[in-house]
Amino acid sequence: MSDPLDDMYREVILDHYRSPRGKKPIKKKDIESEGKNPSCGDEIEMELDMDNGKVKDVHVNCHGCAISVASGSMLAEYIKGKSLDEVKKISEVVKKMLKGEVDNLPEDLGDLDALKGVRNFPVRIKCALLAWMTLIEGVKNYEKGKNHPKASISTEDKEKE
Amino acid sequence: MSDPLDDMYREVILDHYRSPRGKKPIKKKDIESEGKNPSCGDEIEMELDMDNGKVKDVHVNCHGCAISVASGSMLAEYIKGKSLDEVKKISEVVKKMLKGEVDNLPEDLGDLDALKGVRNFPVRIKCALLAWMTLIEGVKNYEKGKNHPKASISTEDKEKE
Amino acid sequence: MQAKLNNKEIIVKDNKDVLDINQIKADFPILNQPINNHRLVYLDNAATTQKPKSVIDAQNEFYLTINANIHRGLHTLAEKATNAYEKTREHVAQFIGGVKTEEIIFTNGTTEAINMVAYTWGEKNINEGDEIVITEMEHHANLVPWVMLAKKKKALLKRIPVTPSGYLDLSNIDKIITSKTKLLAVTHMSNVLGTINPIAELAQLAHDKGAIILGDGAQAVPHLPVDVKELGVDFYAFSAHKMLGPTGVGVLYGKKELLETMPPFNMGGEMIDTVTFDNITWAELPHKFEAGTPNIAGVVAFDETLHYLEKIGMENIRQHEITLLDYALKQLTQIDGLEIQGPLEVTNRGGAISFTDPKIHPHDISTFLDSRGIAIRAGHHCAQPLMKILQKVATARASLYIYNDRNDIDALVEALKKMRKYFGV
Amino acid sequence: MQAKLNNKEIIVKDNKDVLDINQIKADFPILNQPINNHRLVYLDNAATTQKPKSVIDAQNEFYLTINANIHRGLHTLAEKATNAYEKTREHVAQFIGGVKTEEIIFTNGTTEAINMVAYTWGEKNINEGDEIVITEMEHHANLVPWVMLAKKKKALLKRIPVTPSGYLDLSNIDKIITSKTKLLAVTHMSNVLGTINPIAELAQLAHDKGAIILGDGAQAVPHLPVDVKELGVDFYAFSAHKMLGPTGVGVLYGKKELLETMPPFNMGGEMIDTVTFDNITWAELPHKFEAGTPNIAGVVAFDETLHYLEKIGMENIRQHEITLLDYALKQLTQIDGLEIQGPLEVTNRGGAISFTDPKIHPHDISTFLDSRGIAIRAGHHCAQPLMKILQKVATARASLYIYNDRNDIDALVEALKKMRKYFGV
Ligand SMILES: Cc1ncc(COP(=O)(O)O)c(C=O)c1O
Ligand SMILES: Cc1ncc(COP(=O)(O)O)c(C=O)c1O
Repeated sequence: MSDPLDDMYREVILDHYRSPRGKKPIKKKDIESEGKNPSCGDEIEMELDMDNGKVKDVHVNCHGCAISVASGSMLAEYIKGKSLDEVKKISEVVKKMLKGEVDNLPEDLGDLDALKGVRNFPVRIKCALLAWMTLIEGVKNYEKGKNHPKASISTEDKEKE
Repeated sequence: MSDPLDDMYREVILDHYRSPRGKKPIKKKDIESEGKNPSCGDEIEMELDMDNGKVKDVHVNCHGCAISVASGSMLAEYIKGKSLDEVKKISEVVKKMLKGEVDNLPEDLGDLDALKGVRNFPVRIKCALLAWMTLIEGVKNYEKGKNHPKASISTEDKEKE
Repeated sequence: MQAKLNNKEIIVKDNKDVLDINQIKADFPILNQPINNHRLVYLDNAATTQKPKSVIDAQNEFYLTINANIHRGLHTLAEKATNAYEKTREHVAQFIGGVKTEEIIFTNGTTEAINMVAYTWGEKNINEGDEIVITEMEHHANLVPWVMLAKKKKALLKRIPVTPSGYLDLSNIDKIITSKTKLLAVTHMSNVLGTINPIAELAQLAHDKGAIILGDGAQAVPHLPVDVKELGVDFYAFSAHKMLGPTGVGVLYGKKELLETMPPFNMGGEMIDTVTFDNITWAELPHKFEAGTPNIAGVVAFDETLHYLEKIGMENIRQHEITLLDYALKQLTQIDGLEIQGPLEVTNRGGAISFTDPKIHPHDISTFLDSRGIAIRAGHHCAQPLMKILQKVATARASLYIYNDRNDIDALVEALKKMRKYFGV
Repeated sequence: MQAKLNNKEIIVKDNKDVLDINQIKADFPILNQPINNHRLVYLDNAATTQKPKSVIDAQNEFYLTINANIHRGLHTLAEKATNAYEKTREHVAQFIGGVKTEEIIFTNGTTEAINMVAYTWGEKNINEGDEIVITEMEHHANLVPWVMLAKKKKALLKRIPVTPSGYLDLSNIDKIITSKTKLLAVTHMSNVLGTINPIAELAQLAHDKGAIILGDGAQAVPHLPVDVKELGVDFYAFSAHKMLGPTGVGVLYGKKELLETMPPFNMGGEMIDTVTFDNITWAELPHKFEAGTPNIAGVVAFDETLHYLEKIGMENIRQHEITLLDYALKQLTQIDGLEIQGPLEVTNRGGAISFTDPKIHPHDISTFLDSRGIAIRAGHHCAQPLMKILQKVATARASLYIYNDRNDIDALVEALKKMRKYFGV
């Protein structure tokens, strides 16, 4: 347990990586967003089916490393059924945790807690962030109104970070 | 006598510097040449009155440091009365000596011998060379025929050096 | 022992060094060597400065412990090297007044920094009929790029003249900076005259006409506390090697709004986002302007340079130089035949002192002084147009820094006094 | 103990190191440290190399004894510094085959060197309808400048394809290099695939059509004996930091006839002859292309770098890498699931080995290896178009140099063997 590597690649992370959730395409796409991590080549596509202010279904398609895939998979699992406010709140919490701005997740958030280990690998934080930033951008776009094009984000965009 | 400075600024050099020879303008200008040392700002103008293959009179006007002025003054004194072949020969000899390619002047050349001390100050060699390169360029130009414009040279011209 | 200073108040102290020069000299091993059998008196600081042991050690330390290429690596050394490099960027941003880190671009010197602006902002924004304003006291680095850009774009190059006492002549400034002016490029401190120019005032004048202003800080940042926000400059350039730092490191500060609209300069790795054979998108600031592998070790050592300067304090450095300059000018002006170029009021100038002797060429002055161990510079100091205005082919220049003291000035003065006799003029 | 080699004969030695690696390792103090509780195994040499103590010391020595600005100074330190700087130029000219010293221009790296050619030769010589030929395996440094120049000038950018086994596909070269071609820009050795390209042959093809050729030698000069005259290149660029030298130093070799016709790049001090406000004449080669204060300390230390390489011998270095590469490839190809990119014939390639695992992302490979002390690089290696052609988002890359030995390869292989198990794929 002294190997920080095991702290990042926890079993739950590797499990999400090996069998990512949210793989199934969805029909109704109220929120569409894509993200990339140009220095790594990680790419993610994300679609949300909204119903009555809640996330009815999520589709996440991520090409990237174990961390970015696992992070996207956990996201898909977690936000299903949550209200838009809850989604926004958790996204900010995860972002803050990954950037080391808060120490612990406020409540028991299940698998998401496992992302903490990434903080010891600063260059990999971007990978874990990618899915959450893509989600935030998609929600922002959605809130601006229906006619916005698909949201998109790059982890090297300082302003959007 | 252990100060190499005194070896460069010999009394004879300082004497030429204080009262440069060849200051008097001449009328007949068969050879005209100008030279400059851009990094130092040294500038020289030189005119030769040729008579029957020999240098009848010389005018040298040099703005620059003690070394370049003294070198131009010695040149003026030395070449007066010499044939073009002698002039060319001595120019090459002085050039070689200053560049350290020959150790001593071949014959007794009077004041010119004093230029040897400059070799211990590599950055000042250009100053001593200026007059001689200007002379060589003027002679070259003269030998190409009458209709050439005034010769000119810069000590930073690698090709002409 | 460092004197406490009233903030920004300028005091000429008559009999006391502001800094503990012996302690400072001990930090610079190079000064402790004989040159031509004399103690080295290094007075060529406007050309480049010496480096304290701690800066040399910081560069070593980088190579001996964390050397790796930056930004793209995921391994331990690459991460450490990247952090060290970016730490310097944050430090520089603080050092010049607390600007955004992405407004700091590392170059290999002032010259490259200014050329970068000419090739990017200038290429894009200067059009036929526009006007670029410079001054008569610019270094070639802040002159040649603008002469050439003006030529290429058929823009007009105008210049602010220099008064006989070495100041910018602002009496006709309304005719010089006009609504056609797009850029004012001006040195913060002259490397020949020492003059400190009123950058904040000039920035206001430029902005009033809708122009931007670039400050050449090569001689200012090493010697004065500089706050680019207070100055109000849009671009500002300086070199590490003139402020105790390594060679091959420079800084371009640029306002984010401007940098964002500019095309990139050099192209290659690190400065792109995506690349195909047909289309390229650029990386975010500051990376857009830093193509290829930079001088990593140099930038990392520059961090220690800033620490060193901060430890002494830029206010103290300025105070020390004023005091020493006052001492020097008082004596130099007494020497028979010596002419001083530039302002004589120490509070308006830095420690670059140009002088000439009508009977002795600056090269002979320099060679003579060198034989006494005194390093000064002689020549046109990369300011040929200014030389013409001063009606000199060249000047001799002694320039001060933190490790110089009264003994150094005394050595210079004593040698100069003997010089005319030596040359017999 | 250095083996004698038959000139240029290539021998794969099975059981014996060509170089005395223990002795060499001792010259690199950085290698003697633990990383994540393991011995550091540095295999990121294509990104940057480590520096021997003698090179670090040479840079110190400069700062501690002769630091001064160059070219314009008449004092003792300035003269020594200038001589040391110019000595490196002569050394570089010898090192790459005995060219003229004025054909060697110091830059801050390969990237700047290539951009210099684009901004000067390219700006002047590329016109609408002209063709620029590159290859599909170029580093962004030898790609982005040409993509942008072609766009700006409405020239056509054509490319030589890469075969599935990692070689340039020259089968249609007659259609690619034509009488419209003005420039062929090609890497001597690929930083991703390791492929060594037939530069001499390509130079011939280019010259036959009246085009010139620029060789990107960033990966070749550190690893092969290079003679630019034998290669027949018109321009050739490389970086000191990839060949045991300091960061912030690069070289552009250019044929004198070409350099002479080119306008300057950056403008400022040192590169001018005379300057007025209206008119400027340029200094002679090589100074025309070296504006401002260069990385003096870096260039001076680069001289010692070349001495170090020469002492070992470039032929021996090549032989050592072939032998080690052969050892590495034999084992890496045995590892379950691992795919090697690039040629497998060791005599046609250098020591940059890219590999992928279909189930494990290169970043995870790199992080995993780093936890075992092994530094490799993962990513697009500044060759995004090549990644697309290889149909990879990224690769992992281990790259060799003189201080690597079989222990290093064994450590890599052993870790890779454990990797799939670790990730449970
Ligand atoms: C083939 C090739 N060309 C050019 C470069 C750029 O070199 P530098 O970053 O030193 O400018 C590199 C370095 O990664 C390279 O491998
Ligand atoms: C006022 C001024 N500007 C620009 C420069 C050029 O600086 P660098 O040679 O470091 O590029 C200098 C250095 O001499 C200078 O004094």
